[in-house]
Amino acid sequence: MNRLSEFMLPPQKSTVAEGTDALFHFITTTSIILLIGITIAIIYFSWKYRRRSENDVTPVITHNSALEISWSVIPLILVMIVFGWGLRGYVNLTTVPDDAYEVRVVGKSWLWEFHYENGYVSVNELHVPVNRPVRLVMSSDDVLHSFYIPDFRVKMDVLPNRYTSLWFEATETGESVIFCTEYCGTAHSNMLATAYVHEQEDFETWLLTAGAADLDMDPIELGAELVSRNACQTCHSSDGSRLQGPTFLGLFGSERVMDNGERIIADENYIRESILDPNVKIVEGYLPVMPSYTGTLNDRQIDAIIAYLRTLQ
Amino acid sequence: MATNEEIKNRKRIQVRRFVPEEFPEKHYLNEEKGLWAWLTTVDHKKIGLMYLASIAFFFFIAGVLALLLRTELLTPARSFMDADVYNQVFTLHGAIMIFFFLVPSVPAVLGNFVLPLQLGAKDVAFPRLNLASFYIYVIGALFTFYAIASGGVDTGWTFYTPYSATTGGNVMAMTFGIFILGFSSILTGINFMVTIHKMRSPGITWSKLPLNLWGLYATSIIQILATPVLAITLLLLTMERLLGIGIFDPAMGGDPVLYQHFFWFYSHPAVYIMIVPGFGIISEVISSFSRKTIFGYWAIALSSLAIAFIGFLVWGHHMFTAGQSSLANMVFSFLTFLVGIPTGIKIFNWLATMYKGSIDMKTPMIYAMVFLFLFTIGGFTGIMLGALSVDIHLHDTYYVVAHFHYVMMGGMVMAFLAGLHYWWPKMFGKMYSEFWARISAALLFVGFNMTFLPQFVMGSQGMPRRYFNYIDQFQPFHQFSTLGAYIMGVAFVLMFGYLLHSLLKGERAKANPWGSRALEWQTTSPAPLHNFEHTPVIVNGPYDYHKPMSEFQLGIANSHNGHHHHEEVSAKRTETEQA
Amino acid sequence: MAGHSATEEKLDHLQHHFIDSDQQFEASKMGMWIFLVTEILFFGGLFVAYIVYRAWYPDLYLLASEQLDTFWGAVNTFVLIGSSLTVAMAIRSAQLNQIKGLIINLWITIGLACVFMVIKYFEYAEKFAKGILPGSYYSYEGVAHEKANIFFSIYYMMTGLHGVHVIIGIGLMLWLVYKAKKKVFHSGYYTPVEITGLYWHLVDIIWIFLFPLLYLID
Amino acid sequence: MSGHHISSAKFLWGVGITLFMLTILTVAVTWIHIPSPWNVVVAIAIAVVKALIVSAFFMNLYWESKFNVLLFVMSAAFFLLMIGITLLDTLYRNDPIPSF
Repeated sequence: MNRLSEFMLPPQKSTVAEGTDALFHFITTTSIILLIGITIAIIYFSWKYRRRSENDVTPVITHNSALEISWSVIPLILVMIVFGWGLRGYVNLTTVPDDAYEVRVVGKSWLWEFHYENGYVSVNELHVPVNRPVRLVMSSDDVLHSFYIPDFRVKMDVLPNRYTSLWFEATETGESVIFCTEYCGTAHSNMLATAYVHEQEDFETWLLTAGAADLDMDPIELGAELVSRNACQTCHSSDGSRLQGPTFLGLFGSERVMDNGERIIADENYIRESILDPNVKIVEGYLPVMPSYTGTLNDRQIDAIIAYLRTLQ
Repeated sequence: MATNEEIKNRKRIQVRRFVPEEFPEKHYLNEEKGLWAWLTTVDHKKIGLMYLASIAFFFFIAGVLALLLRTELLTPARSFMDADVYNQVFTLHGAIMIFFFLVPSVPAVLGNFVLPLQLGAKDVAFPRLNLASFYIYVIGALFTFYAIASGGVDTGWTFYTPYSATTGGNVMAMTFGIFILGFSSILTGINFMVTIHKMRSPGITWSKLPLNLWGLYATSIIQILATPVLAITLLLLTMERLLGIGIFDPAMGGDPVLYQHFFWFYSHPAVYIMIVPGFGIISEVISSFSRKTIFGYWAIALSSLAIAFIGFLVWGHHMFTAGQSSLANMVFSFLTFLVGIPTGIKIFNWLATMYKGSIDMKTPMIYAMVFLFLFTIGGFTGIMLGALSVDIHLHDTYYVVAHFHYVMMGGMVMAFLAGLHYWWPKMFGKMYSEFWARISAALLFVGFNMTFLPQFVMGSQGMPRRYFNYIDQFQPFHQFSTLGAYIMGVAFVLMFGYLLHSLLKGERAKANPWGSRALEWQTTSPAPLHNFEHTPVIVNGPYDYHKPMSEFQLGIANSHNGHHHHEEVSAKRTETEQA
Repeated sequence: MAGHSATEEKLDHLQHHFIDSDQQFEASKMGMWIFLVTEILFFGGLFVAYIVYRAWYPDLYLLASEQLDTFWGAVNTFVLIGSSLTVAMAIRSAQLNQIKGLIINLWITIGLACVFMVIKYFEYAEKFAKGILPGSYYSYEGVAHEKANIFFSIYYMMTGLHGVHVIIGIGLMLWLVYKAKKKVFHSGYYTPVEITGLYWHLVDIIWIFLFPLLYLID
Repeated sequence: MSGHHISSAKFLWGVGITLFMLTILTVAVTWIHIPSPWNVVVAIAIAVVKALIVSAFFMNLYWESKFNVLLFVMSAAFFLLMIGITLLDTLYRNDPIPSF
């Protein structure tokens, strides 16, 4: 069973995973037993009652009450067990413990933002403490997304005008992949993030130093760091190749043609506006799909990104 | 429901053995000639064949799209198409397969062809409406082609707001095309329902109605009750794009989850529009090739109606993670399990029908067995997805993709192929190569399982659906899956080959090559223009296999095939009509 | 669903695949009833949107319905019920072979339907002038609710779709008048009149619900 | 199987006048301001009565075959199912509120 479990399901890294997997295995096993039964019946009947002559006479068997009742009632009992079991797991999945640590999640096309209580914002990196319930309160800036951590067996859609939430309690430290599972456009499949599970102390240290470390960095270095940390590279290459957005290479200071025909020099103000209010000016040939970074990046960080972009000539 | 008409008729009936002519010179295919006669025909059989050609065309297109998708997924990153192209391709694959192939396939092709034949009627109740529904389908298709040519659609076949309200491309033409298509589906449903109620030959009581017709009847009910809701949903979506009415678009203050309720109120019953007529075919085929009375006639008939009814109450199981209330999740989960029971009953009844039969493993029966196996897997994995806690993990992963392909392709397409091979001799009066048909069925079975079994594993490991790129660990599964898809492609090419050969050079089919007791086999192959030379009178049931064929009775009414009014009133007219 | 083109033969309407007139009539009528089922569910979708939003924002409906004129809504209700009456009279005339009465009643019905549309036009025009436009074009400030646009979207969708049905009804009845003048209908064959009547009554029923739900919120 | 019921002109006028009266009634009850939710209940109840009168006597459902009556009832029932189950979601949503 363990072998099968490893083959079929991702590692169990949250408190709810075991319960969900148990039901998964129950249904799989029962189904396989019944499927084998049905298959054997098909093969056996096909061979045993194969046509011997064109004049075969078959008996008239129109019904059999005992048989019919049993094959209605037994499956009914089985599915009711499955329903109750699934419901119990679901209640567990939706009842958030009171002491849960809260993280705000914002889904944007195509990145995940994680806001912590101290105001720090990480992009595509969720840091959480181990063995402590964590509650994610989620919303979207644009279209529907869905937040999914296979290792934790949790998933919830992220909606534009409402908050939704999910909770989990990680049982071991390490990294787990986060997917977006509600189709959200071009780079839907690149909307990945990683959940980092730390020991409680390590988590606290990380939370204290994560933002502070930036202060010591040189602006260009910080800019490069922010470009990677904020998932800019999902849509903007720095080597000249074309993705969903224009490449960063040679961007600064060049003349840009907008979709309304206007020509603009890409200066500091243009880049700042493109980060904070990205859909005001759209370069010809691209779609207005970039999310706003207002509230994610502060002035110092924007300056650093501009400084970094200047170096990509 | 025996009408006065039937009772009146019965008095005039003289029951005689009725033996159809073999190899008729004149039949519905050659009675009227020329393209124009085909395009303006009101004959249900020809309309069925025109639908067959159309859906084969769309199946080909969407199948090629599927192969493109599978080819792209050979590598984790870009293989040969861009993400935007990929998104458009999977949208079109889904939308074309569902709206242009799966929904119309069994009712509009096989249903149209076989329904009046099984009722002993000369045509459906509203033949011109039937032709109109075909042209409505064509117009809907034209809109779709226009949508593809003018920017494409990348919303997924579900058109979820707000993405569908904001994305580029020509979503409006696409939704409008499907809106139009809905009317075609509704008209077919109305036609079938009225025909089954009002046009049954003398002797066909509700308990002698072939199970295929019970399936089509249940399907018609769903088409009639669900399709208008799709129409209003797509109309609102079109208005959302055109005017920004804001009912579904959160940017205007609306609620995207409400859109999902609207959409799935149609689209969940729609999967029963696709599969329930398949159940009907399987009942016919299994009984025919087992030469045995169907086991549990009423259980099968009523479970179709039960599925049609309960199918309306479970749409929310597509929305367990969508942000609907927990209460709704629980209710929907509970109701979902109830729909599994009538489905299970059918499978056991079919097995019991085979017990002590005289089983002939001809191609249609092979497809029926493939159906039983694959559809059972589809059903069990459906139970998995109905369980709340497990669904949270599996929702929107490849597990769901594999599940509905097992139900839709493993179930409905196999049933369709069973029906196609079963009624092929009646349609064209030709036999196909049994050898190549078996090879093709075997390839299809192997290819299908190779394609979709790995997807169950990928899905339960967490591979989300609609992904252009994926993480490396899934690559071996994807490659295996793609290989399976190619094998299926070969199987379909082979099928096209031997069916074409059958049309051109096939050996002529007898009136009743399978020794079936069903009414449609008691006329010539191919059938005459008005289906039967005389109005048939049903004495035995459609599954009376316990008597040898020589004792199987089928009466004819004394009068001339219902033309008697014309004779009484205007003899001249009758003559011209027969000329 | 009409019969073959008219000639002097009384049974020319009978299509060859039916046994007799009664079977054809019953089939057509059942077909129409099934079609009406689809119409009810088609509008049903809009009613669902209406009810869901009303349950969410009851105060929005109170405030926004003040922009609708109860008087003209009531007049239109009378007009439509009147037209239902005249359609019923038209069917009665056809059943009794009174072709003149049939044509007169159909004309009155068409007239009433046109009155309905004219009143609707003035209601729309008055709202458009105020800036109560559908969807994102909505610009009226007089309703103190942030979701006012959604109420009017629902209003325009419901009444607009109903209006389209009225226009289709007018078209069908003009066609009936044309056919009636060619003496197609008689007491033995009036199926098109009967089923158009059924359609028209359903349009009336939908308005019977729209009127209190949209205009009469106090 | 009825098919051809012919109503008398007097009867049709009677039905029409009843409907006119009910229309006046439904407007009139808004003047007395019944407290919510009863105002909605009364308005819908009158509308349902009117719809039933139209379907029974104008559309001849009263004399019609049972199956056509069943169709009409079914469509209403499925509409009620659709709205009823949708409300199970929309009325009982329990959205979390972020604490910061």
